[in-house]
Amino acid sequence: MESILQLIVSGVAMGFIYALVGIEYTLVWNSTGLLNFSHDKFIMLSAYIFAGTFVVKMGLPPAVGVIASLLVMFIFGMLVAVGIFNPLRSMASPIFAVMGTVVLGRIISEMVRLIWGPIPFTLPNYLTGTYQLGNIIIGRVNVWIIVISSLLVAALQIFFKTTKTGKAMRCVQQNKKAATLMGIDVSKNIVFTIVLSSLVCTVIGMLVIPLFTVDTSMANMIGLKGFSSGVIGGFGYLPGVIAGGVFLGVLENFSTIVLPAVYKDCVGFVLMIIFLLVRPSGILGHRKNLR
Amino acid sequence: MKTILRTENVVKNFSGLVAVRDLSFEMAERNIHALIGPNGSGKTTTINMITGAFPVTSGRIFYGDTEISTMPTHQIARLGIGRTFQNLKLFTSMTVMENLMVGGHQMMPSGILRFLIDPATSRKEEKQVEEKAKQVLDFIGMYDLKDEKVSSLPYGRQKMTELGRALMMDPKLLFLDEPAAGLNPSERVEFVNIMLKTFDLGIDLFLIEHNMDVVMNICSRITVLNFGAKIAEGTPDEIKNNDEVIKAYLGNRYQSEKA
Amino acid sequence: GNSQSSGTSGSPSASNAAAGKKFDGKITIGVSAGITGSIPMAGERTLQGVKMAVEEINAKGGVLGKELVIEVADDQSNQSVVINAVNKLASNPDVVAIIGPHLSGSVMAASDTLKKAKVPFLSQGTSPKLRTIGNEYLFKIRPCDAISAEVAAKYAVEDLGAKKVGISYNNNDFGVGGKGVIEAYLTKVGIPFVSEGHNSGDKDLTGQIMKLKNENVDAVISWTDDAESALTARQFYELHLNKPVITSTATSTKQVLDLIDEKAVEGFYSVCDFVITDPSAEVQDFAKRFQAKYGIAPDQYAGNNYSVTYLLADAITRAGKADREAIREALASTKGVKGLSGTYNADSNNELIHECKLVQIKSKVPQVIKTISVDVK
Amino acid sequence: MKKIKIALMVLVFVLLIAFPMLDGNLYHQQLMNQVFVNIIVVMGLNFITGLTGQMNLGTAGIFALGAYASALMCTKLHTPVWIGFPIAILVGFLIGRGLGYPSLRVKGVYLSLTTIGFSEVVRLILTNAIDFTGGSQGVQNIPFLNLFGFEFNTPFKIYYLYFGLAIILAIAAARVVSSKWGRVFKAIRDNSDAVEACGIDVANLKILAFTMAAIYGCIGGFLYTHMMGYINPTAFNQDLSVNYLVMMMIGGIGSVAGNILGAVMVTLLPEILRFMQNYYWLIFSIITLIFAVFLPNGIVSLFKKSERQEKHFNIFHSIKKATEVWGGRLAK
Amino acid sequence: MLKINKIDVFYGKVQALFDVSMEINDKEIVSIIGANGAGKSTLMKAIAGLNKASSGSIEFMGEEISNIRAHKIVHKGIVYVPEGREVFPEMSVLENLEMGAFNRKFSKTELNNNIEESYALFPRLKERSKQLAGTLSGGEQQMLAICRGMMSDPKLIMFDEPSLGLAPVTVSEMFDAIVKIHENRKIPVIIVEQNAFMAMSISDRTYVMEVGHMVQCGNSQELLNSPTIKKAYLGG
Ligand SMILES: Nc1ncnc2c1ncn2[C@@H]1O[C@H](COP(=O)(O)OP(=O)(O)OP(=O)(O)O)[C@@H](O)[C@H]1O
Ligand SMILES: Nc1ncnc2c1ncn2[C@@H]1O[C@H](COP(=O)(O)OP(=O)(O)OP(=O)(O)O)[C@@H](O)[C@H]1O
Ligand SMILES: [Mg+2]
Ligand SMILES: [Mg+2]
Repeated sequence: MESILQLIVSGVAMGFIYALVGIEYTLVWNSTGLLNFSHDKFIMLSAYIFAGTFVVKMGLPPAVGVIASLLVMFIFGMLVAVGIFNPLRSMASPIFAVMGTVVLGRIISEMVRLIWGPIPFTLPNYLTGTYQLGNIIIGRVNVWIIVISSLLVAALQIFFKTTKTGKAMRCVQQNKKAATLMGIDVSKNIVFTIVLSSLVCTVIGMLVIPLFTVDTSMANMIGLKGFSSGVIGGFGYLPGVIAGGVFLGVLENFSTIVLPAVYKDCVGFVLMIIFLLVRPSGILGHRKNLR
Repeated sequence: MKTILRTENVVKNFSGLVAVRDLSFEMAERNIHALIGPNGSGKTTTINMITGAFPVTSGRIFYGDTEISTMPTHQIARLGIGRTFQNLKLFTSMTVMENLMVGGHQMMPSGILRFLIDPATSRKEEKQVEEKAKQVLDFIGMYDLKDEKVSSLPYGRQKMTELGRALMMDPKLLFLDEPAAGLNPSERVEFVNIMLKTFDLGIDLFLIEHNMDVVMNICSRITVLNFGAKIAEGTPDEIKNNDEVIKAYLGNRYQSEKA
Repeated sequence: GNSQSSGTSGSPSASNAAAGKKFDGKITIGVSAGITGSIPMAGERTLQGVKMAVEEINAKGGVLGKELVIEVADDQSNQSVVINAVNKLASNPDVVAIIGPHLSGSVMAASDTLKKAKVPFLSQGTSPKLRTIGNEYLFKIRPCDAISAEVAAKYAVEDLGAKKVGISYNNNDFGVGGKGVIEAYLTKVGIPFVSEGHNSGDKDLTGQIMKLKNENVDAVISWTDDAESALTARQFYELHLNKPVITSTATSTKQVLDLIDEKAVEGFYSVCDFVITDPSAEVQDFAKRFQAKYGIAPDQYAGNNYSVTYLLADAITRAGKADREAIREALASTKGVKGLSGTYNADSNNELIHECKLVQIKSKVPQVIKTISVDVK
Repeated sequence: MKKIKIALMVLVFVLLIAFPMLDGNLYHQQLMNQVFVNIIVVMGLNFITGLTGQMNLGTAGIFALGAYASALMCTKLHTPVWIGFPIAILVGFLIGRGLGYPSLRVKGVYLSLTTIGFSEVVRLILTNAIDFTGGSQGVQNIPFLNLFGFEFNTPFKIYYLYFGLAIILAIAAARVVSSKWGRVFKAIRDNSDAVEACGIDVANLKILAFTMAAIYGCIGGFLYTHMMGYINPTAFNQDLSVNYLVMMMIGGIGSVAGNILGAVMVTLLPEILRFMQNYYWLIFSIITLIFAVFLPNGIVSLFKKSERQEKHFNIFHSIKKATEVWGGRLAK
Repeated sequence: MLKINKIDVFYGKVQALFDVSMEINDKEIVSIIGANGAGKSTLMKAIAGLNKASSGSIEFMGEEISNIRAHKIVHKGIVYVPEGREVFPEMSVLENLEMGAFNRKFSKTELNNNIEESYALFPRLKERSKQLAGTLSGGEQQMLAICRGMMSDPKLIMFDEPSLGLAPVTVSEMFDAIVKIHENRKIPVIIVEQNAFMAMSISDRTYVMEVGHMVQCGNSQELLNSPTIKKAYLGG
């Protein structure tokens, strides 16, 4: 019993990380119709900027580092959007956009290796420690993650549903020409989206440091799991992403009871395929046309 | 007179919204039949159900004696039912000729293995279909444009290309969804001529059209829909003077114009 | 060709110019390392170790009066790329021997090519599988897992008195190889065990740990790579798996210890070969010089590859000529050459090191408890 | 113009025949063999992603299954090596059916995510089903290909075999691309509803495209396995799938010549750039990105440029002519 | 109000407009007619900024706009209702209408007034206000596109084939509506139409285009009676 509870708690904790990643790509998807296959690298890059440069090298207090990293990633997002995403999105085939993001990811990881070196590191005493309830243990950082991702989803949901910019982003995804004719600056909107996604990645990158340590492949796995959780939650539907992430996290952990633990990763992918084929509306049953 | 197309109590329900209700009608062979009705009255939906693009919610559809209401689109098409679309659905990355060749794809029966092993046969097939495509292009007056990308053609030519593509399958029955929309009066005359020539080839036509000049002049029978239900059926003269149709669809101005 | 290789060894030539010596030609050794790819750190450290040794050797007059130069090929730690890397090196007739590739999987992939090209190569691969590939050109410079994993298992049973052992392994060539050895030993001595695997890159081991907890094991052997070792230690601690833990080399290296809270690794045992707290004068001296040169502490990639560069130089000297076949023979007859992780003695498997150390982590410092050697067959 | 083209092709062909005799460097030969394998895989991918427009990110999975099928057959069951070839085709056929099915239900990114899932599951199963696949330690001692007692055991011999196969498969692919199949695949990409309305079974064709992709992919895997002699699951990762897409994109989507150029470039460029040492992979990635952004029609478009410009003028003239014709008809 | 001076427009290397000039005065309805491919839409797009004129000038209320990006032109008050509807398929009818007012900072009541006005024009839209626009029938989408264009109280509105796909009764309603809009708001309207008769009946002046050239311009009533126009564009 105790171990089941622990599995649930850890699963939920992990699930929220998946959800955070899912949120990020849902964001990009909802407003550009692109999938950012380099988001794991964005996450990794921001962890390096925050931990490697601001905290370790410059010795800034983490709070200041957070702001500085958000700033740097803001600019980075802007550059990437203007230089790469905007040209790619207007190309004939979506293959270009996908490939462009993947190649961008490779470039980021090579740059990181060359700039910060290949040695993994972490920040001692940064969001470490655990809370204990009876025999059930949860990391302090996990609590942070749960709180922040919930707030983020709520904020983004309000943003998309109620603000003009949010709506404009949805328009841009659905019909760029018509969006222009409504007076929406399509390019600026895409830049804005990528910047926003880059900021969400920064938040993720800074939050997972105590759990993942900082290295060039730190986010590879959550990159893909984020896709799964998005699909399970109903593609493009923000509240669903959290449900999907948590569902995936818990189910993965439960799978270790019946299957060898090495099959844990399979669970996510098999689940993703099943949902795509059988229940594309996701676990919350959000209706959306498949395109 | 033989019936070529018959629907029995066809219903289409889009999660609560009934787009077509209890529609029964018959279309006789060697006929140009029109389906008219206000916007959103379910005309396109009806064609979509007949051609298999949407499944019917209930009811049955017969093509001759064959029930087609449960068949997949491509099988229905193979029975000899061609169509054009209200919003153009062309292969935009291809030339006019290639668009037509896709329309004639079914005329080339050899499978991929046969194709790889026996190039001569497939080359012969291809030649035949190409010949046919040229005839069709000539027929629709677009031979000169055969090597142009369809996406760079004006709207009218694109519509014509769609018609040509449908003709490539040698259909017996052709559905045209608003063929004259977007054409100016003289182009319309040209299109109508081509439609009549098509009819003379032995192809029955079923058309949806909002242009009453076209409908009233070439159709022998008209079915009128309103809110998904049939409200009238008859010859152009009957329809022209049907008060309900005038009220729901034609409007008084049309009446006065004609008067 | 050669012009590139001198580029990589620019500094050695500089230092020998300072020493005012004239070399009579060059001897090229190839290095196949994962500089990019999934474990770039290993590649960088390997290169640092080799370069440092090459500089020192050249400063002392080179080998056979010739200058030692290296030609580096990135193998991305990926089996397909490894083939290109070693092929590139082997197809250069100047390359007389190759250091690397590092991973056992890469060695398997490269083995045939190098065997055909008759190039001796020295790898850090430790998988027992390497014993079965029958390539006389392959030399293994670290203790085979058949040795070190057994040391871990033996220690758990004999010294820690475990009645039931948990095994936590990485599901890759390295972890699975080690796990096989441990399981075989425990079966032999009749001690029950539970094995729980994880995949490289996993970030949460709760499932595995809860199983180990529920099975009430007395000790855990963790056979996994750097990042996963850090994760294992942290989660064992957080989930209160308060049992003695014996790990593979990872937890004895500084870069892994840096990733873990002091409390989480306190008392861990680690089976290793090169360790910077090795009290021997050679190791201490090397560690100091390495730290001075690169500003970081050396790890086993650096230490072992530094050491093996000397071994290779020694073999070339013993062969008397820079010839692939002659060097292979010299390497195969290595006897009693001192290195940083023990004495190199070639056995019939071309394994060169037959001893390992057991260390315990105290306040993040690995303390050597004992050195275990096995007989050279 | 056409004559020059043919002459050029003959020249390249002769050079390729002579290459291993002129250049005895095993590394170069081995690289060329990899190029041939990659060409085959990319030409397959071209059917499904290039022509039909179905985003397939599961090439690594296809490739891996082709590789493992043959490797396991001849190491575990000790079947003759050549059997791997028909087996690869069979496996490809089965995968094509299996992978084609989801493509009937989902499109675009949804499909690419499904194929990613497929490929990851394949990799994880190959890693974890240790008793069957050897797990992460892989399959070793895979024999070389042999035919009628002749063993293809050096890069030199392999070169001619793979070169020949690549040519045969390229001719087949080029024929398919320029035939009614290629045309109808492209039509599906443009508008699958309309294809259905032409009486064509789109489901069948999508599966056909997937099947051909998978067969080419599995043949590639088969050739790879007998060239390497050792395989393990780590190489068959997402990066590999992406690499094949990059090859297709850089060469020119939809064209066999483009596939070939792309495979050549993406396989050889990093090797050529090795002299840049620490920076080579970065430079390579940047070059790829530059190609994607500035040469969206691929390397082939460089050769086609002049043609296309001519065509633009043609369009205008023929439209004008046609309009005149129409006007003339109206006048009478 | 709008003054187009000798513009050329190219698609790639193909020239679609040659030296086209045109003028629209305050409070005027102008119709443009011409065969398929004559370049009517191209001209509209050039005004809306979707195509760029390679030479010549476009002045709106005295300001040169030919080099301003499309979305900025909307902010200047020029609204283009494109051919082919171009609705936002995955947004509801209501949301589509709201997006029509994107470039304006309207209060809730102003917005609602405009929406109500649209609904009054085409009651069908009110019935379907929650339906996703992508699932509307062709004609319904056309109604939506027209109303969406009106949402931002433009200073100049251009309709590209607004009657396309509308039922006859709706066509006359729509033209009535355009006249009404014009009278209520006192804004100039440009209509590109294949239904030349209708367009010319409600417009003050008419321009005629042929193969990229502006060939004729004049009082609509006069042109309506011109035999050549009758022959070529009125099917008479
Ligand atoms: N994107 C494009 N690329 C190339 N040529 C184009 C493009 N769009 C239009 N054209 C060409 O420019 C010319 C003018 O087209 P335009 O769409 O302006 O005509 P139109 O008068 O609006 O006709 P319609 O009545 O069909 O709408 C035509 O010859 C057309 O083929
Ligand atoms: N997928 C769908 N989901 C919901 N409602 C739909 C869907 N498709 C069509 N409808 C609705 O069904 C009704 C009938 O649509 P249909 O397209 O058949 O009209 P139509 O008679 O062709 O009109 P038009 O003349 O405007 O083209 C419309 O009110 C439309 O909004
Ligand atoms: Mg319709
Ligand atoms: Mg137009």
